[in-house]
Amino acid sequence: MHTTDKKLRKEMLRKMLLIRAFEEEAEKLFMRNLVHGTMHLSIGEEAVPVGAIFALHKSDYISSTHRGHGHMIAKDGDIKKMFAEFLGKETGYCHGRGGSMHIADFKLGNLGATGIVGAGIPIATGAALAVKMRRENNVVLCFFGDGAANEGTFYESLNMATIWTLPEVFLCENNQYAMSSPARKFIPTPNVADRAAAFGIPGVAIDGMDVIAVYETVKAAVERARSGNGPTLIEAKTYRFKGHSKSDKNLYRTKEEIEMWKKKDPIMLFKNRLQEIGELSEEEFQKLKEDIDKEIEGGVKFAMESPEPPVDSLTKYVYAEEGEEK
Amino acid sequence: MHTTDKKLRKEMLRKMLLIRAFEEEAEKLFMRNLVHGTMHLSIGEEAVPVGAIFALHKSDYISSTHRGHGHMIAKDGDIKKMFAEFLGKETGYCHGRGGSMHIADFKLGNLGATGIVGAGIPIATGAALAVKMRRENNVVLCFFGDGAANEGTFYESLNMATIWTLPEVFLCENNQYAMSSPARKFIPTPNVADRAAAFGIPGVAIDGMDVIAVYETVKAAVERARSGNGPTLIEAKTYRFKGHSKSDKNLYRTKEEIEMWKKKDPIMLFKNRLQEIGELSEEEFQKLKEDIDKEIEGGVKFAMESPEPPVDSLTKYVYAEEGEEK
Amino acid sequence: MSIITYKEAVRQAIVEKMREDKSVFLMGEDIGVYGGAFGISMGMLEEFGSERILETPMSEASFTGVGIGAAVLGMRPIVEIMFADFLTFSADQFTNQAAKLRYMTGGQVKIPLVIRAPEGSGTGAAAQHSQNVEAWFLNIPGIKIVAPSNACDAKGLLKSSIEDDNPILFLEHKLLYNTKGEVPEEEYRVPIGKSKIVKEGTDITIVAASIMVKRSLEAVNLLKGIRPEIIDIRTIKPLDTEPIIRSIKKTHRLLVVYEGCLTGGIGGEIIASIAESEAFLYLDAPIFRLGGTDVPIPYNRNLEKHSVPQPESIAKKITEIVEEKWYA
Amino acid sequence: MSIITYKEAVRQAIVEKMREDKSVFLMGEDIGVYGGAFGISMGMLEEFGSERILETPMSEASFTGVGIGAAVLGMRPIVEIMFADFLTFSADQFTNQAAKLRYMTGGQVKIPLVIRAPEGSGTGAAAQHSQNVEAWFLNIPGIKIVAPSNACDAKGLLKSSIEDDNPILFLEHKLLYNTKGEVPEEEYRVPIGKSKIVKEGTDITIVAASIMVKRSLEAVNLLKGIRPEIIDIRTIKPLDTEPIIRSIKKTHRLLVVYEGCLTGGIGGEIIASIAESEAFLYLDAPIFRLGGTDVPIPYNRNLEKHSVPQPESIAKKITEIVEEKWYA
Ligand SMILES: Cc1ncc(C[n+]2csc(CCOP(=O)(O)OP(=O)(O)O)c2C)c(N)n1
Ligand SMILES: Cc1ncc(C[n+]2csc(CCOP(=O)(O)OP(=O)(O)O)c2C)c(N)n1
Ligand SMILES: [Mg+2]
Ligand SMILES: [Mg+2]
Repeated sequence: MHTTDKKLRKEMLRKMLLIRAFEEEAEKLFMRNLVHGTMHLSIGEEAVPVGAIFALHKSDYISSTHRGHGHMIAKDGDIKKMFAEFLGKETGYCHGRGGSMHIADFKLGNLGATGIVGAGIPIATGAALAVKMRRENNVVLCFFGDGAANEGTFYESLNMATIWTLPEVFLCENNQYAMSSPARKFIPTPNVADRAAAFGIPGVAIDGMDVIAVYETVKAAVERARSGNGPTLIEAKTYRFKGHSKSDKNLYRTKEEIEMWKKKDPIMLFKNRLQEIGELSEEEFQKLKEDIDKEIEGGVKFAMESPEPPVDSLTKYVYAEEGEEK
Repeated sequence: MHTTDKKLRKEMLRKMLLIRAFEEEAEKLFMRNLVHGTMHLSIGEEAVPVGAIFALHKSDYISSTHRGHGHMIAKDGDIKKMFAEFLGKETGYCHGRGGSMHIADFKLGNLGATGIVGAGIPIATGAALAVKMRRENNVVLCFFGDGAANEGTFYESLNMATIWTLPEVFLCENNQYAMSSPARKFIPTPNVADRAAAFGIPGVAIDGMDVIAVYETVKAAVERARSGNGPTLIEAKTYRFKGHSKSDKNLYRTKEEIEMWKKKDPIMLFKNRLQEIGELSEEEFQKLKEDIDKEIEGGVKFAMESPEPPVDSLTKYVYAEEGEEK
Repeated sequence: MSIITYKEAVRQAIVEKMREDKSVFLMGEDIGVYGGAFGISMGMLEEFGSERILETPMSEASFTGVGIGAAVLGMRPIVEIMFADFLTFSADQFTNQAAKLRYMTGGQVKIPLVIRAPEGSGTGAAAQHSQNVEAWFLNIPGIKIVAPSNACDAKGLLKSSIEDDNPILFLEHKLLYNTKGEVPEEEYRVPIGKSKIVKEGTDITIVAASIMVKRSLEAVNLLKGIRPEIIDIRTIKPLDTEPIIRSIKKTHRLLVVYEGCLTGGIGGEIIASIAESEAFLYLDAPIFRLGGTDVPIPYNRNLEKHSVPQPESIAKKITEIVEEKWYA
Repeated sequence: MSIITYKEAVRQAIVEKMREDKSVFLMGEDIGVYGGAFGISMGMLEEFGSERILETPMSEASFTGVGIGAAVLGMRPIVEIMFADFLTFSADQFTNQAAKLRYMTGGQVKIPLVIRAPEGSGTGAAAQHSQNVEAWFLNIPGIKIVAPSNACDAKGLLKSSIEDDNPILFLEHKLLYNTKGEVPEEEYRVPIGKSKIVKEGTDITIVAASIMVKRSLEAVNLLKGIRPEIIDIRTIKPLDTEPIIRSIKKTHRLLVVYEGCLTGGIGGEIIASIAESEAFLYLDAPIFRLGGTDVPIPYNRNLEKHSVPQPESIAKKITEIVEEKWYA
């Protein structure tokens, strides 16, 4: 707690609320059949992206996942462009080409989300390599899930980041399931973080529902990486309140389990904490939410009123044309 | 030592001598340009296949590597068919289709050698799965190198063998190099065996130049696997006396290093040990070598006199034909 | 005859073969309680248990190899890859191991392995979850590739695939899963490597597979006075060209329709095998192909629809060919 | 002009680009003191150091991705895959990531990545170290595929590839490494996507790439009274068909020669793009292709030789076509 100040804490709360509100609205749009395809919500996991990304410099990079709305918003993504992308509009982050699963903003340092689980890890590692080669002072924060931790690319990348002492932090968002597959069944050790031992680097498992714990742990790892001491593997234990995606019937977990975890809602916990220490009045809180609701409203309106990409632009962006600007 | 009897020890020595003599002859054939393509010699590493495979039942399976001559011979492979395969003859193990890198004898339980490093590990794991599903009492011994230990398939397979408690033993032949790449540079921990910690299974690093140590360690792991307690990762530290393959100029290591390791020649060490305890007279030893030389001679003669596969049989064995026998 | 969905046909083939043959088992991600991403294995866990409905960690590269290893020892694994796009992970095990192990060892082993994967666009899942992969492994000897267009073929071909002693890639189309068709009540098989005339015609031969057979049939209703003959190849590899050659001798024109990207798609192989055959001598028009646009599948619904052949574009192409507006 | 080997040409292109552009670097297995499996990078470590001649662990799947990540941040990595056969490991990163990242993000990023890989048979390395992979990724939009047949093209095309802002698969042929050719002393480039007539002729158009250009040229000396026109496509994707079409209007016959397996090889794509073009109207013979046999490359020297086109078989095929012994 002492590593943060009041202003920062309030901004953390605001971002978590924004992510929550954003995804609740996204779900509504989905239910109204305005969103084509699938969508992966991170409701319940907001403390991880917020705590982690607040521990970065603006110029640092992140690599996201298929469940990446929180990452993009925590990295100051534009929710107008995000909503527009969900609706497949030309004004969306990817001009309607990518959709929910592929939101990226390279200017903000979000190197993007791949829909191929585990495939983003080597790419993040390559970004860290480039940072080191160009003597930049930045760090790459690589998000991935407990399921991704079983893909070969996870270990291979961790090994390369270690032997090359790259400025990278590997952050596993362990929400207990890979789709319907429980981590307790597919990860034989108590923690994903235990896998750090295979490479002799620090591995830390923390409470991913505690935004301050995430912030402090990632901050230490980022400093370690930035000062040239190589990567750290962090596992944030969290939980996905909603189904994996639209097709999920939640047959693989009990209502009790979900309820149990909802008691640890990271936003509720943090709000209470701030109220206990008298940093947040109910009025301030309501005000925060109202402002956010307005922002959401504006974002949806922008998306709704935006044009679709013209059909004759179908093949635009397949290849980088000669001399064209990035 | 006490876990073996005199007869077994003598047979171990004989097999190591046979592997050594076989590969020295193979190299001669290669120098005489009788062998098309490349060849990977395991001279200096004989204690690993012999110690390990002697710890198996005849009905147990092994999966081999591109450096697999020792594995095949230790599993009682027919050196006639091996020499014939090197010369690309119809009488070879693979009817001249595979060559040195792909020698297999499924009847003897050698599930074959893949030239794709690391690719044999999941296949061995699948064999272990089949063994378990069919309630066989067998174990699968999976050989691979220190280089292979950096392929994603290594970790993925170890994880599956662990969560499914498969009857499998993972045996890393760490000969210090993957081609020219030193394990000390590409494996950040002291031992490959340390990677077992990522899956919470036993990991043991041993002296791979000591055939008895290999035998005893593998025997324990095999018993563990056979009794349904799952896999073990064993790392046998050994050394390749010859170059990686024909194209190797040995620029990546010093003469001193090679000489230092040659002082630990597993055959010499074991021979001396048997002589010290008065189990082996110089005469017996010479007799052993003479018999082996005859065997080698016969093998080469057989290979030389064998016919080439007819050109019109080029596409034979691409597909399994209906009703045809395996 | 009973009328069932393509999805149910796939399910029945698996269940019936698993009841009949203890060596058959299904492995893949989330195929247990979840029933698989597309619900194919719904209920199988209850009947067969967690050993024969084997749920795997997210390790496609290796669990494909695990299937191969089990096949080497005589099991008959069915490996489900959740989306065909992820076959990139299976690439080494499928093409360098499964396809070659038998040949490299001089016929010592058989690999009775089936890899099932749902392919295709139209679900708004964007570039990494929508690819048609029929041509991806066409250049690899030692394997077979099957892509059924209807429920009856799906069941009959999947059973034949499970009984085949070679590695087979069995491609199911996501948009066909809920389409219905007539399926015999009694035991039957559809042979691998046999194409089929699904509509007799006189003016042009249309060759297609999977969803494009359905769209080509739909295109017929949009045609004016043109009667195409439509051939469903059903098996991509090995390709059965005889019926195509016979048909061209009658229609004198050929159009190959496929969902995959135009360049390097299955059209090339089909056209080349016809262009070198005696059918060439019967052609009254250049040989045309209508494939997907060379673009990663876009997310936007409208762009996505326009990126692959639709009944309208197929009908338009057929008309242009028959009316000899070849290079208009 | 100076006469150098194909191998030296590749080496020079890399070295000269690395001297000129700090963002260019080479990564791969055993490329340091060992100089790479085929000696391409011999001596580079001394000049550029271990950061720009970056030796990787045996983790092809991921270090291909590392190259992509570095390219995303503006570096220009050259990733060496020791044998083209191992591209199976790079498949996901190359086809699902590198090829699509730009499109999926609406043009936000460029991937200036070159993957270099030696391909081809004739070295006795058997099925897993001898494949011709020119057709493997032909169906993937967003990438380019280059396969030079001589030293001059190798150097000029590799420089163009390193300067290109898209992911490129650069295929070097093992049997060409020691072949010599004339190379300009001065700076030059060979443009990607331009095929070239390497021998003028009148009787038949031969289309080939890489080693098959050399073998086709050798085949000419075995012909009696037949004068083929030989076109080196040089770039497999995008394919430059114009010169082929023009040539056919002159020769009225086409034969495509390629080393990869016949089925699903590059011949299909080339033939399909010709069969739908106006060149079709000028053909006096069916379109033929001579590819490798559909078999994993065998180890035995003699079987191996017979599994892919050789000057003799090429000459024989040419003669059959021109003498109209089409279906003899
Ligand atoms: C290589 C690959 N395999 C399977 C899938 C299908 N899939 C999408 S998300 C997912 C679960 C991922 O689990 P995890 O990494 O824990 O992330 P989470 O969804 O829990 O956030 C699966 C199986 C995929 N997209 N990519
Ligand atoms: C996937 C793959 N990458 C690279 C190679 C080239 N290669 C063959 S053996 C070898 C080194 C393997 O090292 P290790 O596993 O330690 O076995 P060793 O050769 O030392 O016995 C390499 C790089 C290969 N055959 N397969
Ligand atoms: Mg998860
Ligand atoms: Mg080694």
